[in-house]
Amino acid sequence: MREIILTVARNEKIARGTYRMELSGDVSDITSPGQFINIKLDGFFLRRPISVSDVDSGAGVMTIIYKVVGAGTEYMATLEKGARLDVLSGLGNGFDADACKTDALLVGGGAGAAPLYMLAKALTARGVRVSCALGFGAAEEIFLADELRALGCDVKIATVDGSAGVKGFVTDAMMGDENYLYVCGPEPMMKAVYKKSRADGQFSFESRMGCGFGACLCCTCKTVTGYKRICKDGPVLNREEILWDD
Amino acid sequence: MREIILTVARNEKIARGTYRMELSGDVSDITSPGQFINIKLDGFFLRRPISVSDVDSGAGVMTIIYKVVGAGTEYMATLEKGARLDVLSGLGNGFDADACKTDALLVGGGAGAAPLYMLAKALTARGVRVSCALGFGAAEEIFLADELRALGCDVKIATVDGSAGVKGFVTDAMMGDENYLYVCGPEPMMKAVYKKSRADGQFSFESRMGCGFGACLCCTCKTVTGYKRICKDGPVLNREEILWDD
Amino acid sequence: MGRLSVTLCGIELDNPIIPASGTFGFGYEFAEIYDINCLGTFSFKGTTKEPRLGNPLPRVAECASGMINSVGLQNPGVHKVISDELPKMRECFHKPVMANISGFSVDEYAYVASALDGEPDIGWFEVNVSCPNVHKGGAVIGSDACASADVVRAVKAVTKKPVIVKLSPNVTDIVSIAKSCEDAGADGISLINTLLGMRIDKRTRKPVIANVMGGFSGPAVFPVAVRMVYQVAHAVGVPVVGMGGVSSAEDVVEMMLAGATAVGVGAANLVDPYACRDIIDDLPRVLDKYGIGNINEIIGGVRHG
Amino acid sequence: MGRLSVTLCGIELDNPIIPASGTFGFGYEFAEIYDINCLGTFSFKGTTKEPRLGNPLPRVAECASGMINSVGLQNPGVHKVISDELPKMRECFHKPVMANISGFSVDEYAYVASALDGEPDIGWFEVNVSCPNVHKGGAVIGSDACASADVVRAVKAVTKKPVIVKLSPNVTDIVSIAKSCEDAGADGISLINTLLGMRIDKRTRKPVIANVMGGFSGPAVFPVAVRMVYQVAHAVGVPVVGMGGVSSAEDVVEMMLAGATAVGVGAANLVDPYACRDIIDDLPRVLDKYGIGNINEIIGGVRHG
Repeated sequence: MREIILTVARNEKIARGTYRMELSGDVSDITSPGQFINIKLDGFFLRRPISVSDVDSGAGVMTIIYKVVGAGTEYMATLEKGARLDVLSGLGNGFDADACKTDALLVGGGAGAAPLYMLAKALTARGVRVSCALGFGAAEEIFLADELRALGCDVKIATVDGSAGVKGFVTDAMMGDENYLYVCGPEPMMKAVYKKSRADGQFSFESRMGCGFGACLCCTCKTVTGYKRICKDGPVLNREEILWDD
Repeated sequence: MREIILTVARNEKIARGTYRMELSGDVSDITSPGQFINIKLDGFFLRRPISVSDVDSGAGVMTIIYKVVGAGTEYMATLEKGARLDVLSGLGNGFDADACKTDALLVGGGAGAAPLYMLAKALTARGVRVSCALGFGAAEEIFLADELRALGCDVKIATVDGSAGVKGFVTDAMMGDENYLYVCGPEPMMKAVYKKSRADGQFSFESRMGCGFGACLCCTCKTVTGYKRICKDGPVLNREEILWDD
Repeated sequence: MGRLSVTLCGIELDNPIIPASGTFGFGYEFAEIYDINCLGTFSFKGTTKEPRLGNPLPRVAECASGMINSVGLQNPGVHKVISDELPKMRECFHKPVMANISGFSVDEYAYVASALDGEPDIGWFEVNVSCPNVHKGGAVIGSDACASADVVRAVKAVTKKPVIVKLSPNVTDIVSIAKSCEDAGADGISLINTLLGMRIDKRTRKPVIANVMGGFSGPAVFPVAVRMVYQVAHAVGVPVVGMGGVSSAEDVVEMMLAGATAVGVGAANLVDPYACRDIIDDLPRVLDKYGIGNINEIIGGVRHG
Repeated sequence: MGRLSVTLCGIELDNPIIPASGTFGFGYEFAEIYDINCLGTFSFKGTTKEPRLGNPLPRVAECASGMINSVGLQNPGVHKVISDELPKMRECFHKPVMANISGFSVDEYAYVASALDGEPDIGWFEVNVSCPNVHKGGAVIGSDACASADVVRAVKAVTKKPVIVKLSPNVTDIVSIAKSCEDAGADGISLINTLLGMRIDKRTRKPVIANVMGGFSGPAVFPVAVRMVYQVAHAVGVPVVGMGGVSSAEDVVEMMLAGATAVGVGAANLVDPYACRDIIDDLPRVLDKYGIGNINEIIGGVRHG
């Protein structure tokens, strides 16, 4: 973890309620896909944790994708190019891309899909064949599908209202022949994926966080191996560690 | 009173701890010298009341002079050209320049001297002969003296440490032959002026204010004619209204 | 009844917005800048039997997301309020107004209520048992359940108008005080009055407020207010006027979900004189945003589990 | 003794800065980013007899200038603290630490204090009678003067180390509770713990905090904290650890003027992990700014009149 200043290079709406922000500066603390940054926003007390969608080390740019869900993200959507943000960077463990040797299915739900792009880049670079199943509420909410296809991924879409791809949840876009899963999205969606597929894999959890770096214990969850802090010991847990509340 | 947006055109240090800020926009609500504006500052709850030192209606610029005395004014000193400020404009009654027919002595203490510039302009424009007595802590704190001289005023200075002008308080720079007084500064200084001179005149009071427009009664003072709100019924009181606490 | 109208103790309000006592005078200052008949009602400046100059200056201090005031119930006394203030108010406000009254004994409360009872402009009494700035001997009446109930009974005995009791948040058990007031006949509960706070000027090393401590309000106290409104609204059967740090239509929705039938707006008026008008204007948009048809749907609408 | 050093219950601190319990774990998370030996001391994560998972999620809510938490004293229990946490702490922190302990009965407090008493790292006990997130039946021990005093006596009976009692601000009369603890033998008082607050999610209409209400802290509560520290420090003879919303060296000066001998920093650590280090670094500049030679000059230095 490190506190750094990043500058907004771009901030644009890419789908209904969904924004992509490019931040320039020192991106060296982001070493794995699935890590996140925690952003201080003027007029808000708690930082906002947002996962990193891509990093360009050469250009010194990181990309985040966020959904407007409250006053903090509403404010973020108004930030203009040049705005300077106080950020804690390099938070969380991130996905272990090396754990998958051959075929990977990346499953994303809504804004949760954001880190899958950086993950897909890491996997394809290692020659892993990557398929994606993305779930959205409606066609207007779809993002990242084209970018993932451009990486050579096979991308299947599910929408709740059927306005694009398969009608239904993201599990309806899964084939059932998965070899290894990388999953990211709201907990109910991840639980459905977990139940549908017996494949091994990694799940990235969302949570309301206090500090984002393991101090406050506001995002504790119970796992097979004891209590874990989603912000520090996660957000990514291996399938075998997960204990769903019932 | 009106809520308007003004833009910082200039913000510079003019003496020790003392800043001049030029604000561009609609200045039409300032109709008398001695009126003030109440400025909303990011990160502060209460507005900051600052008296207007000059208005250029043609250019649409008003000038304020403020002393850094706490976190709010520390923040103001950091504002850069182009910053937009939410301002309640046209507050307070202001000085009645018409009340003085011939010779006026303008007495200012510290940052309290600020509104005397606009007043001197109004008086000299009407052909009133204007003298000024300004008190400061030290030579490095002096401001406005040259500008007042440029208007044709006779300016006498007192400094507490004797580093410029008469050594002592502003009352030591008064001749005792005053015809009509306009006084602006901290209350102890104004009280000393009141006691030193029997001349008729007007005194502009400073106070910590809540709202600045007469609603909260945080800046009430007792006068001969009843309780007055410094922000709304003042800040200028006529000599005969004043009741000093003893 | 419109989409925003609510009923408070039998009197319909066009909307739930009520500028809080002490931040709105007798209305005419604000009537200079907007038509205050857009308000649900307002609670006028706290009125006592005798005229009061209030506390020494300074009476105000800045805080993070809030302010401390220590006005000390400055007012011209009930008879001047009737002779001087209400006629001026009447010229600009044409709805039932809420009469905020205070006293230093049970008899004084009854005296003031009795004196004002004949005024047709007055729709409700708001009985302030909780001003933090006028205590004698350290405690306010409103921190004691029995003393609060005594005041309620005394006021109820002299008026047929609805009596709303304004409670202090500086207590261990707000619910027992609210229930005690309800049992004594209160027609409604308003809360929260200000938290007791203090700031010190680091240059002079003196308290910023001349009276040392004062009443802390503003957005900073909103979470405490929501909590107490929730606790009280779930414990009493009479309507609750929720206040404390409300400064937006979003806050109004949250306060009503917690259990408020109407919502007071205090400190916000002092930093943004148009606050109440703007909140009322913004309410339909915010109701749409949250899928709320009629504002009455959300009163006490917080969900559990 | 340096310019910043103070003495708390007979133990010298290099400076008055004490990260508050529950915001600093057992120190080692922060030791990854700075040398925590710069601190005066810190108060470690509230420890109970049995392990506790704590409250359901969400446990945190945003507020204006503050936050609500409802962790619910998650901790591995005193024996695991001794076997697992203190050894890790010892590797990065080499000063006496403050042991924050909680219980659900007088016996539990005594049990935890007794278990920890043999640990040489521990300089002080901080007895938390005021956690708002674990109450059974609605009231915390710390809202009752007698119950608080009983806990103090029980802990004093099992340890010779100084015992500081951490008080709740959610009470009518903080002074009587502080005095009662002093009479029972407390060597110091720390305050304030969090205010009880609540937020509601307007989209889901559910409380943001799963446990409905939680502990409200951050700069928003600073004026309440200054007031209570002032009241208590002027009423008791033992030292006071002042906390509640402190987030800058300026705040430290104000809290000490109010009467604090040392100053806790809580929520600030969570939004700025370097907060305590930066406050300590900035203190000499701020002392210069206000013409303060040695920090001990300002303890309780607020002037009157």
